[in-house]
Amino acid sequence: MRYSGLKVITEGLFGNKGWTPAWRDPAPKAEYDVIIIGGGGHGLSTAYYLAKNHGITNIAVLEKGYLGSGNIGRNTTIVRANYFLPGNSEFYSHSMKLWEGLESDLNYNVMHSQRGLINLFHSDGQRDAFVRRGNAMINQGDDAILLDRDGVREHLPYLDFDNTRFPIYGGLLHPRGGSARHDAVAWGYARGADQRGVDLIQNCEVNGIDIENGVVRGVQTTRGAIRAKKVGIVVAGRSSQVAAMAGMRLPIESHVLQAFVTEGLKPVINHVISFGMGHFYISQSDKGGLVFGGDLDFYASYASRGNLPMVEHVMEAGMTLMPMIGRAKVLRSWGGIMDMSPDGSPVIDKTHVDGLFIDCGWNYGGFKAVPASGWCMAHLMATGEPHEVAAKFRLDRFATGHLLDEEGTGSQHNLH
Amino acid sequence: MRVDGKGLIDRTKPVRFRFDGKDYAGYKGDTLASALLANDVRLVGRSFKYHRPRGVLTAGSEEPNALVEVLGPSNQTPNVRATMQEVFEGLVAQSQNRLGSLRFDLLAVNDYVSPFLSAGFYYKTFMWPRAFWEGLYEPIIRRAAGLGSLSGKHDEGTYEKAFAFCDVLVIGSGPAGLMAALTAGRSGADVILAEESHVLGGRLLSDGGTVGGMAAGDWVAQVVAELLAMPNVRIMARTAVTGAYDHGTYGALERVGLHKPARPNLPRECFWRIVAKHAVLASGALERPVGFENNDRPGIMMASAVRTYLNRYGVSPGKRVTLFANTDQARGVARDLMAAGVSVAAIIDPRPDASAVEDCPVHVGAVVIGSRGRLGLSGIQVRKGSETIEIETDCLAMSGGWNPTIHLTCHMNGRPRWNEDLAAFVPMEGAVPGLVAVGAANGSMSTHGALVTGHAAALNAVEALGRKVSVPLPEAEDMPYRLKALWAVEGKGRAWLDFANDVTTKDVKLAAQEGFRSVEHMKRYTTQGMAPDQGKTSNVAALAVLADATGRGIAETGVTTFRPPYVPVSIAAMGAGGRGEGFAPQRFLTSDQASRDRGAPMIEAGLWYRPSYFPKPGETTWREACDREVNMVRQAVGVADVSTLGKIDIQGRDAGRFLDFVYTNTFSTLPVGRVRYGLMLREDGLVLDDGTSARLGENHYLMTTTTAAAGLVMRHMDFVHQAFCADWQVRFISVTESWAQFAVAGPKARALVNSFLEVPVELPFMGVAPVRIGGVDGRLFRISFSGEEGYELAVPTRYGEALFRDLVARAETMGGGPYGMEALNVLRIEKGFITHAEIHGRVTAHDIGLEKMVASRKDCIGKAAATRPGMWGPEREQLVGLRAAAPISAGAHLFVPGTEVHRETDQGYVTSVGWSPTLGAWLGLGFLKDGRARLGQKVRLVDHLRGLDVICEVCHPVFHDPEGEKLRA
Amino acid sequence: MPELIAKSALEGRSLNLGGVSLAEVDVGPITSVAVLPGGAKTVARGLKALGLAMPEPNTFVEKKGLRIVWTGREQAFLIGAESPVLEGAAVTDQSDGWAVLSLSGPAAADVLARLVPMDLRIVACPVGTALRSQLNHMNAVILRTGDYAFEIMVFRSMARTAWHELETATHMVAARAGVKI
Amino acid sequence: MRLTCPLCGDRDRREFYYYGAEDYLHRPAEGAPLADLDNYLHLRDNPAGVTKDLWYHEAGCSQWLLVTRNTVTHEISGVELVAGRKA
Repeated sequence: MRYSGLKVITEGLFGNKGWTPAWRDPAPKAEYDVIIIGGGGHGLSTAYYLAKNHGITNIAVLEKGYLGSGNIGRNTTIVRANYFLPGNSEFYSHSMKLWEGLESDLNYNVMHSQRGLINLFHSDGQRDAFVRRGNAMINQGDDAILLDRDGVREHLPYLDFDNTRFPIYGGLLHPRGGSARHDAVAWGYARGADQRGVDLIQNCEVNGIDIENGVVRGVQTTRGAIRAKKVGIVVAGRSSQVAAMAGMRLPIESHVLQAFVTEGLKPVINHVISFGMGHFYISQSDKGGLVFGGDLDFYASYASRGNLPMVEHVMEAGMTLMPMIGRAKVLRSWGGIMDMSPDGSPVIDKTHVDGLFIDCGWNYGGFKAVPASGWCMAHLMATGEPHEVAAKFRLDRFATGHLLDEEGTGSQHNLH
Repeated sequence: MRVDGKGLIDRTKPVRFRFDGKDYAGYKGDTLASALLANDVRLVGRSFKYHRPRGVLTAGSEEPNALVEVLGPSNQTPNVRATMQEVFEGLVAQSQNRLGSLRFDLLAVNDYVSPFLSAGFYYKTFMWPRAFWEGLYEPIIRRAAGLGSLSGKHDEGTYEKAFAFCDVLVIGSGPAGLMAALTAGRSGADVILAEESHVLGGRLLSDGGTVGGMAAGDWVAQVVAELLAMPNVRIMARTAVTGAYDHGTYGALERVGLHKPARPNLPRECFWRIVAKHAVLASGALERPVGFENNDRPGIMMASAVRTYLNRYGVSPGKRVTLFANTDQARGVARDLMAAGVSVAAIIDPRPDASAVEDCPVHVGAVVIGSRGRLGLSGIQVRKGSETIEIETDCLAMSGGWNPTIHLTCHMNGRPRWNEDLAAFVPMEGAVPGLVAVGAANGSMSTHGALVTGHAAALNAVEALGRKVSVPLPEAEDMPYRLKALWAVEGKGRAWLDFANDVTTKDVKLAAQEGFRSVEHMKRYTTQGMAPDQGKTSNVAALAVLADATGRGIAETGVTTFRPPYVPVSIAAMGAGGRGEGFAPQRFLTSDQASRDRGAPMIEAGLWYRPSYFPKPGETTWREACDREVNMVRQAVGVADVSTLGKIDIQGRDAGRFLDFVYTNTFSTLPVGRVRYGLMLREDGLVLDDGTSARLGENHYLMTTTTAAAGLVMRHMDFVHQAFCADWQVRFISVTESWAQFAVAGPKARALVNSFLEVPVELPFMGVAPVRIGGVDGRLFRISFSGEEGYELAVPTRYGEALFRDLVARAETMGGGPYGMEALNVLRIEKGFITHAEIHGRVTAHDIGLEKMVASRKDCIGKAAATRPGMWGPEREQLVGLRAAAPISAGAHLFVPGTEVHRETDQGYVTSVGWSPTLGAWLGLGFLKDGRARLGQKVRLVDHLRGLDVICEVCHPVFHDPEGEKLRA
Repeated sequence: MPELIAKSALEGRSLNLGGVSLAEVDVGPITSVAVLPGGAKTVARGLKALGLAMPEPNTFVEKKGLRIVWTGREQAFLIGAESPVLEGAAVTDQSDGWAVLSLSGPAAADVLARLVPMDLRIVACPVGTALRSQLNHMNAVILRTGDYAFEIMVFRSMARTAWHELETATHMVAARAGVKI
Repeated sequence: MRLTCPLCGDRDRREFYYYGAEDYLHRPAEGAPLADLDNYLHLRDNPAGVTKDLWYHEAGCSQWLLVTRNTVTHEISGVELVAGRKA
């Protein structure tokens, strides 16, 4: 059924009895052409684009919990294309273009709004690094504007320009940066894939990958064995566990990243703002909560929860940057499982097993990558060749030294 | 209305406060909610989506409705629970989330179009035309959304954070908590008793009854008095324990000054980090509403809240009260009201076998099916069998039973267990190591049950601490908790679950209908439990309705995840100390004041402050000062404070061998009295840092690192030492802070330096020697970052300021003077020296032309990784110099002249630039694909952000004195 | 060449408020003694001459105005007098690297509870304790020198921040004491 | 979160710096194949369960610690000095 304002009116007049399920809840068949392990943002978008771009619809997406129960279910919802290294900049630029057509493509309001993202800098050195980034964005065909101190003050008058430890020198404005409603992205892609015949199988945990002489045959699950010619591992924080089922050891370390939301407030913050001197970024959701986060807790963890030292650091960063949020109260804090890679960039590649593909290493930037990751993983699984915008996301690049290290902090997984 | 002879308030201390522009009076000990109810004010807010009228529902922090803005001289706090805000003289509060007045909220129109605003409607519309989302729909939604408002001004309040440690942390001071604290306290253990409210006693203050043969209130007072007298017990009132974290760490928020006018230095709030060996959760239980059509009108309240307002605050929320409850315990509310002379219209009990002993109408096996009164309850409809009864009433006290307050036990992914008898979720034992739930929080609903379990938990903790104690158990009521679960009364109208976010039972069923069958899907699709109260009173009923709609049991449906904080915590409290300059320590040079005296702007360099330039009268731009300072160093002599560079003192027979292992080049062969430039890699083969190391003695080196990497290098060296060569004869320690060090550079540098030495010394380039300066032992290095003949003079830090002032004064007599970071930067660019602008973490020795420094015959950190194929070859960008007549900029990208400017044609980028008065040209350092093979070529520098498009000449990075004659003069 | 005048980090600043006194202290020379592998015996002999020995972790010992403070694995700070040459150890002058503040009074432990993630009450932190921990965001060595007295060693360049943190906490503790919550 | 440093005792996590997994202790010998280097720097077991990783007591005794820890429950079952372990 097609969603529209008119439909909301007509259904409303008849007690909303007419709405059909957004996706079926089928039992798994014995065999599919393609199995996607992981019903999160990237898994669902991969299935959607396999069906939409490549006409492959005999697909099962296997999700151990409920659809969108992982990182797409809880993140700070930032959508940006402000990467500067070749290999990253074209990928995120492509993702941004897909975001900009997503509502009409999915016929689902993911509430993507581009209210502008501002990266603040606090020294000449930081400014030059952001200028390099901004120029790379423009060279990629995207948008970047250099703001001086007064330019920042025009956009963000409530920041503390007078009494702060690291004075604001200026900011890099990425006008097309913004945010989106994270659950709606998962549900939009799920509905789109389901409508094209993809089976979304919830409460179905994969606990084995069947391989015969180097070729993938299917998977073992808590709801029985399922055969397939091609299998995609798209499980973010759990990548190491699932890859181990195929005898693979990944360059991944899973870390907890905390994020916070305040009680609902009347609009005070219209942009996405990123503080340069202490990892801190914030935006305000349409419902009125300030959604913000900061650094990892920095120790490997699958606990989906963090500890107080980093909570306090994030709050202190908020208070030194924008003390006006002091009386806003944190309503809820949560933690996700970030699949950190040794250069901070992802992996979308084949594996040593024929027919087995892997999409992982999204660190804490996976949300904005959902559309392009699905697009490129679908292209790779359908054609066997990497999509040009994701060609550098090779699994072996760490061994060969072709790194994509935006932070420049080297092979330590938790520094990206 | 106020009821005489009841309540724990202080009727001798009236308190004036203002709400929505109107003045009222309450008493000390009142909350804003109790004081408003005493003044018959029932309408206090508006719901989030349909802006339905909202009144006080509860008497605690679980309140979903009575959220107000408290205005202060320096800040405004939104979403304050009126049920927790104590009144004080001059308190000013106002209702929030309304367009117009509270009584005439224009946004209430949403309620009339609610069929079109059902759960998740916004996912299905607002998609056409595309520009309208950001242009029209979203702005309207954002303005209508949100609840309270921030003032937008900087929060000037005072806040603090603190640490506390104890053997036993008792959370909650009801019967279970007091018993646990008393037992642990008497054992001599180190106890903290935290109580969220401003008075101790919990529900004993509301339910009355007797404990240990005396009135409950008297027993509370007696226990509290004993606890106060124990030196080993700390009582923390107004302190909510907000989160359980690893290894016995708890977060807690203390309201220190929020209940009194602002006072200098008195914190408004304190965020505590409490470390407890054992913790006893005595947080009681939260009463839950019953769903029926229009069950959300102001005047419809929780039964226990009505009893609390009567017995703790001497207030009856209504003149003619009706009770609708499915437990025997709730009958006490009606009895207390009648005893206080308040008219009870009826008791409605859905249990067919319920008793009917009270002397007021009791309708057994009956349910409330509707209510009247737009801005406040005026009447209800009751269905008993086929009969419908109308009842005039202005206050309905309702109870659907109790949910144990298990939140803290679920903060570490522990899932609670469904208890069918209690029709409630109870904690899973051991879900949080060291935390034991007792009393109603664990499903022991009677006072006796609370005392027994509180006592038992404390005994376990005391024994685990190796102590002994015996504390007799006072007797108390042990009424069985017999209830018939009633989540929502059947009916076609809208029955409200989440009063704050306007979620009805219909919305939950719609979620199930549309495939959102998981409890997490339902929560997100309907926003059930996502309001400020986090569904404390409504989540269980909502998942019961979902369970029914999806044909599953409640246990199978399960709960959503409980997350800290238990109650919301202000960012100012958790961020205390971060405001302004408190965010990070400040590190000052000894020359700081002297530089500021000369008008030098001080700029941040890591945590340090360093002078940018030293303006002379008549100079208006930093460039004028910078050019002058560069010329001054090239032509006379300049003095700069370089104390911020990291200095590490390394001693032992294996000191040289250790340096060979961390540096690419060799130091074990460095003669005593000499200095050598070193390149340090990370283990992944990329450059970590560079700097000079001096050999002061046979087994004594002094390493210098960059300012930025000082801490990084120290930590890296500790790892290499302890992981790979712990048994070597080498120890090292930072001496960065022990020495003040000043660069003296320029043709007259030697003369200036010698004038300070008691015995002038002839140092070769890259030499070091101990010297005596003004009666003090110092060190003299002959090293140069400017390319001129240069020295660095080091004295113990206590003499730094004196030496700097003397050096500068004397330099000025020789046509020289101080120079700042800007000039230092130009000088080093002219000389092609790199900083972290160049070694930015993605750069190899090969990239910066120093591959020859990687000694072949020894291993070192990073050597192997640097041989990986991707780390070599023409594809990589190499360090080059850039020279142009017109201004150029750092961060610009480089292209072949005439080619189109796009990512695919990008040839590199610029890292440092400066106008060189020495060469009369703009100079830059940058990285260019296969750069060293392209010296002499032209390259197009494009900076879109600054509008620059300049043709530059690619040249060798060392522009000035490439042969280094000046250095070695 | 005239004498170079010495200046301490806080130029002898002091504060008295709410029964708490805070002051910069001149503790004299500070020398780091780090035992090289196998050097323990020779170092012990060297220290014996001063009537001292390498301290146990988290402790300091004071004899005739000379104090030896545990500061790490087989490492200690000799404070109060110039260090003799000590075979078997790396000996490094640290005198100018540290600023030392004394904090005393009944509420001293409460003040530090705002800044140090440690239990500094007398039972958990008796006289003679030496803790390497944090004073808010900076590293510090905290010595329990008396029933109601501490000495706090911080990096000299951060002395002003240390002073500001301690002064602010002292004001807040005093403000709390002045009012019945 | 708290760690018990073998020298300094029980301390809040904020005093420590986290580097990564124990793999960083097994540095390949000079001349080892690049695959060993890939294992040393990048590939990780990354278990959801008990692991051993490297912490530095930055605000305390500056010792590197090998911590045996559960990445799901955060329970810590062992802490030893890196410098103290047998080579």
